[in-house]
Amino acid sequence: MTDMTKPVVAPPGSLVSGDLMQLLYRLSAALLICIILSLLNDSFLSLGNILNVLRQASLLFFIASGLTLVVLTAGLDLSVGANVALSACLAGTVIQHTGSPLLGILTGLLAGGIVGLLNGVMVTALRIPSFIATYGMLWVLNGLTYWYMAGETIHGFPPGFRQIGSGYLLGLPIPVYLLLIFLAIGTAFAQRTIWGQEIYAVGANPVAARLSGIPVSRRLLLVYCVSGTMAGLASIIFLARLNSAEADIGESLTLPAIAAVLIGGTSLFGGVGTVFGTFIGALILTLVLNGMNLLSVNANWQPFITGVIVIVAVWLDMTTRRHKL
Amino acid sequence: MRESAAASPLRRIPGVAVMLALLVGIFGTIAPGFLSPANISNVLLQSTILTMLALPMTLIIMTEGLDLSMGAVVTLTSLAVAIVSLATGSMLLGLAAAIVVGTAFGALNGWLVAIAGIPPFVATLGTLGMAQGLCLIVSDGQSVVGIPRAVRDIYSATLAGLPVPVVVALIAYAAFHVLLYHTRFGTYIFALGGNREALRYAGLSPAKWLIGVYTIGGLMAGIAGLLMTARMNAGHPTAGLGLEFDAIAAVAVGGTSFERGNGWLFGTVLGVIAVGVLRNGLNLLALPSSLQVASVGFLVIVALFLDGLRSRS
Amino acid sequence: MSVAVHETHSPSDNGQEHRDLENQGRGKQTDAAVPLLELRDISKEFPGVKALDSVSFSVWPGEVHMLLGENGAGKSSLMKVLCGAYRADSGEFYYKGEKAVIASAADAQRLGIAVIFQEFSLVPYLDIAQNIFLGREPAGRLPGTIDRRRILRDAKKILDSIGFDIDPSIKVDRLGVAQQQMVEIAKAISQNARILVMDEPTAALSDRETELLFALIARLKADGVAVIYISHRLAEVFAIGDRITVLRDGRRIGEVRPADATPDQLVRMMVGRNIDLSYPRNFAKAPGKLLLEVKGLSAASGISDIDVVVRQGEIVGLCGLIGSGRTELARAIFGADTITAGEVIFDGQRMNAGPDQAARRGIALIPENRKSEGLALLRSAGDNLVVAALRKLFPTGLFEPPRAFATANDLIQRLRIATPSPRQPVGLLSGGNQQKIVIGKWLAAGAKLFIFDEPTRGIDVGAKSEIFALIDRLVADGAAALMISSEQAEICHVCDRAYVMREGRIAGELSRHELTEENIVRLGMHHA
Amino acid sequence: MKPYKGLICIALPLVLSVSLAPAARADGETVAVFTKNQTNPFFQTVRVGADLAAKNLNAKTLHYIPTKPDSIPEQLSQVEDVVVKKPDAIVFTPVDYKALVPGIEKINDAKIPAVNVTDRSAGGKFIAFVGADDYNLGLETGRYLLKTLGGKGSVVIIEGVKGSLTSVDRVRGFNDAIKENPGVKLLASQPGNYQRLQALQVMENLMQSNSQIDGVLAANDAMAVGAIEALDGANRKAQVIGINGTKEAVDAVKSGKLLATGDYNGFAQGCLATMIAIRTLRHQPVVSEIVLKPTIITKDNYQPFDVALEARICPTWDEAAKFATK
Repeated sequence: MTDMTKPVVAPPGSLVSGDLMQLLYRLSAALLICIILSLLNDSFLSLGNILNVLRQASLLFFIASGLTLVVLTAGLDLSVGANVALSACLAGTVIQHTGSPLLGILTGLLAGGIVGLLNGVMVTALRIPSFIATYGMLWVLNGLTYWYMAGETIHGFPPGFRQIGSGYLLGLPIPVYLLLIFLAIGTAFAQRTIWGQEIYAVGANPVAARLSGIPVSRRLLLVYCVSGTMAGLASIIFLARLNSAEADIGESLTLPAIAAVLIGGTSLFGGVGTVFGTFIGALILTLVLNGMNLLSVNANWQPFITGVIVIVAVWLDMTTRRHKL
Repeated sequence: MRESAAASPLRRIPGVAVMLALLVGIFGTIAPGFLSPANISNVLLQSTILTMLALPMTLIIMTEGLDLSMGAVVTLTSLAVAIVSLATGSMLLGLAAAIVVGTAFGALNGWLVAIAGIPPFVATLGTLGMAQGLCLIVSDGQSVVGIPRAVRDIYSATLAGLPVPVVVALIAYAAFHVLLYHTRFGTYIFALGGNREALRYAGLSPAKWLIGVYTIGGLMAGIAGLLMTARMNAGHPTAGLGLEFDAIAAVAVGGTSFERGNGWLFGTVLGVIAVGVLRNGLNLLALPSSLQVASVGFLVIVALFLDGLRSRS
Repeated sequence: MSVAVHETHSPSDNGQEHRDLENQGRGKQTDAAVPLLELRDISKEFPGVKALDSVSFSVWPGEVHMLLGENGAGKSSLMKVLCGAYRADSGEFYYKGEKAVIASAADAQRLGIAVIFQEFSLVPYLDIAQNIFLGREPAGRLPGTIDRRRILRDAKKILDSIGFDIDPSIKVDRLGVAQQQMVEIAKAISQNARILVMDEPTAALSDRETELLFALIARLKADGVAVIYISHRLAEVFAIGDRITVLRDGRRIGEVRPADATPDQLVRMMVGRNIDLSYPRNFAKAPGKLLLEVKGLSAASGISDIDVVVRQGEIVGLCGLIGSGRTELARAIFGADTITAGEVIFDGQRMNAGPDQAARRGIALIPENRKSEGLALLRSAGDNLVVAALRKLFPTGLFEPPRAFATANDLIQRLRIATPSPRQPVGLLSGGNQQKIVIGKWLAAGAKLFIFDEPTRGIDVGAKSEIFALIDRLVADGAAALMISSEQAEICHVCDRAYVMREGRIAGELSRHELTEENIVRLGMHHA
Repeated sequence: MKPYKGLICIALPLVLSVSLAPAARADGETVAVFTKNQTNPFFQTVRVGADLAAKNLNAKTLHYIPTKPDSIPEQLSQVEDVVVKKPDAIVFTPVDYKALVPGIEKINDAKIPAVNVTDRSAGGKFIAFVGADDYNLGLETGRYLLKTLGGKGSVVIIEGVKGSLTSVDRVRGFNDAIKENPGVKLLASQPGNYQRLQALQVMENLMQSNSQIDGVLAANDAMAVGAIEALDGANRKAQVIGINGTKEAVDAVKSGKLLATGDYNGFAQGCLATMIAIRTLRHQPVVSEIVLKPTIITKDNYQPFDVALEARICPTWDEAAKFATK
């Protein structure tokens, strides 16, 4: 516990309000960025742009939210991006062949879920560290996707389906509704179900959790499945958004998703973090990119700035959270 | 994680070695020209840059750390070599610049991890972004070419019949072996991962040595940057991206565990070569690239699975 | 002299006081007129807690100074101050009468102070020699390198000097707890420590190993080393202590020589109230129906052909030397280790589906190593208290914080757990309170059979009898307990029956009237 | 592209004759084809073209593609490995036109005849270069868009990967086309890295800061389509052009969503490069450079391009000779 890298924290388990402050810090950080941007560029505060940011954040959030649960168990899923790509391609094919969006959506979710399950099996049954297991999975998935797509593009989906990605309802983009829904579901799952509680417990100390009668392996499987399924969901939004599927859509998604989770204050040591935090993390990342586009900052700076934000965010975490022992 | 005793290197030797032997056996029989001297030197040559990164990565992982920034930093140092040697016409100045840049990033990583107390994954994920950004900014996305011949010759030249990069890699391995198993620093690296408190009680500052470990990582990235530039005879802003994961995979395949400072340096080298052999063999067989992609994943998973079996028995 | 006198003394008088006390007691070794190390009015405060309140304390060459006190009394804080891990807020140190400063581990080392913690400061994948000389490696020819031959030679010398015959090039992760402790001591000796601080050194040792340790301590005394020895086992205090200092709530209560004190007296000083050492236990009630039945059980962990039964209302002891398979049996019954043969029948049903099934059906395991296996130290007391009861409390699967909070609070009251609030991270609580939380977790879950593995390890007398009272209440209410303990006295006091294990098998069963320490030892011993 | 204008019918017999004629000669050569990645549809068209040409000439192809898209070290390794394997000839698209030069020199040292396709390498010896003129593609498609806009209005450019040869030249073409029309205002020029999603989000953001956008010049089709999705999402209209002439783009042109796409014609590039490689081996006359003339695929002429890749037909050598620029 005196190990600097593992601060004593009051975690967000149901009985602790300790992380409420953390969320407030983040919200205010996001607000600060908003204020700065609105001062620098008047078109920033336009309703259109805000919705725009939310919609772009939603894509990141769907992937990151599932990932949050994995990180809560002190694990990691590097395969989410590749998973999105494969799921999207499969779902896309199904929609084009059957013409039924519903079947396509089911395919996407199922494919994502199965990949997640395999990850879970590797981590629990084969006892491979999640970091490595999912890294291997990433290559396997890419291989499958490349082989399946053979450099082609699947494009052109029924308008009804594309509404999911680009449609509006009462002036709000549909992805934003989905974002809010899954934010609510995710938070409820983590904070208000015993499964959620057990996941926190597993993350905080797997051995103690097992000896407290928690089915650790099953919870881990669950967590990886959820992560995979959320990737599947994200793949659907992608399809509807881009109206096409390519083998390379996933590539650029994994690290930002992880960054969102970390900026959101979820600890890599497990047991600490919230889905809502991840949402704010995704929001902050998107805000910055959006701002840079609006201010037409040289795109070369984007990775640099993202990197700095990740470090600063987590560093603030550690300093504000660490007990003075 | 109750795999304490079994995690000892000795019992792990098979994990990766068996695998490598298997691959060599298979390709040796079915892949034309696989065992030809030219091809063998190819594999070794291609493995050098990764080796230069995987060695320090082993030490970093032994301290229960990670360096995700390595790939990006190598790219940056490679650009530094290109730009400086182009401007000054001197290969050595280029190398110096690369080493300065690399070491600086390594020290930054070390500082963030040891002093600021940021988890290694996060800290180096951040510096990964920073290095990548710098690559684009200094090169504006363009390759840097027209580098003095001297730089390029490093890659093509041979020394005592061995390609220079291979010699460099061998020296690096020897150096790391001595460092890890025969110096105080090496001893403290085991302690950093195995029991950090022990260092404190011994009146040593873990932070200081931890920074040292990451700095060495940066230093090696600097040297690898020279090889990279020499190989391409150019600096390119994306050349080395993703190498860090290859390095981590090699270390893991090589049987170094992510817990309690249990590392095996030679296993790492075997791991690197295994990955290299796999890619090379598949190329010789001219199998569909998609299959090659997947096979890398399988290699990693199977190797780790074998070690898992071993550590449980 | 009577303890009452001491309690009225002010620290400074005490300084005066025990000096002459020593002059009678010390005699042989050294004629130093001043203590080797003296602490005057040391205070250390943490947010909310006064860990040390102007504590004065001194140790002379060639004596074993016992440090007694309940958990949270300030023993470990005092130790951390001694070894420089903490910096005292106020107070002074005197080394051989000279004013000294202990601000860092380095300072402590310079003064020849070495601490042997319960959690060892060894590095698993370095060999014994490297561990002994960590940070003081003999330099080799090249700068930064280590002289391998010399480090091994020196290590061997040290190990021999403490009569520990082992190859110094063996990696520490291959050693058992006792051996690791020997290495720890060797390490301390190698720093030619003049003051050796031991924290519960026998906690994990078998009787034979303990004897070895005591022999070693005797040898160190003879060499004029001062030993500060922290223990909860009164027997030890009287066995090897030259002087006893008692702490309570961060204050020094008094100092006595074993000859002048009785166990009850010490206990009274420690807890400030009377505690009946023969833990209360009413055997009146006849055992109820069969609860646990273990038939021909064997497990990969090294136990074989075990037959055990436990009835409602019983406390059944499980004795034997360390490594005789007691913990392994407990884990196997709980489903934590894979069973290779035989069966476990609980409440009429066959158990075969791992810990979660066992917990659901009503078996509770209170593991020996509560920090690493019993609790999530980063999580709050409340979270830890309800974690095992989630399914029972919220059958719908929906988690209700208020209800969890109430449950936690109720348990905290019932078990008199000292924590500011259920929100307090468990890692910040004392050992006794942590143990209570592990037990409380299972009370919430409504367990019917409690398997205790060394329930009183590292727990002070006060908490001990509280816990035994608790166990008694449990079995009185129809539950049952299977209790592993290395303290035969405890077993004999509280158990209805006891099984004695040897080399992974049941060596025999002792009924209430056969249950004596002699019998336990006889059964547990290896026959030559 | 011109030969396709009604040529298919007569092309068929010619192709047959071409494919039969050399059958007499020693054949079955292997051609190693290097492309940049497995994800970009364009390179698939190159590969299909190469395969078809080889089939017609009774030769076979082996494909080498980096497992990490556009990875320089990997392509270098693949070159080294292939040199060991000694194929009869090589058709080569460098991942980076400068950084791969050492690889090409290795090929030269091994005396393996190589044809440079698509991206013109900055060094090394090649029998020939086959590619399209990125600058003119940009210029022509740009002109076409601006003509449609009536030479006025405000436009945005979405660039490809910064520093990549194709992107630089195409964007240069766009800009020159804009310069020709003083009435046209360039609002912004931002990189979408040839990525659909990035282009889409860049477009969304640009629409926030610019209330009126009449035209979008995208450096490839994927980004053009991404931009269209963004416009749809915001219920805004603008004329969009892309480059490459991928299947998807042709469909978009057909359905009127995309104004036009400049045909980069990877298929023909693949065909011709492979033909040149094989003809060299057979000591048949070859040309040292073929730069395909830019063809704009629009609503009026998309039909010949609206066929599955595999169903397309390689131009005959006689036609190919016509494109020879050197």
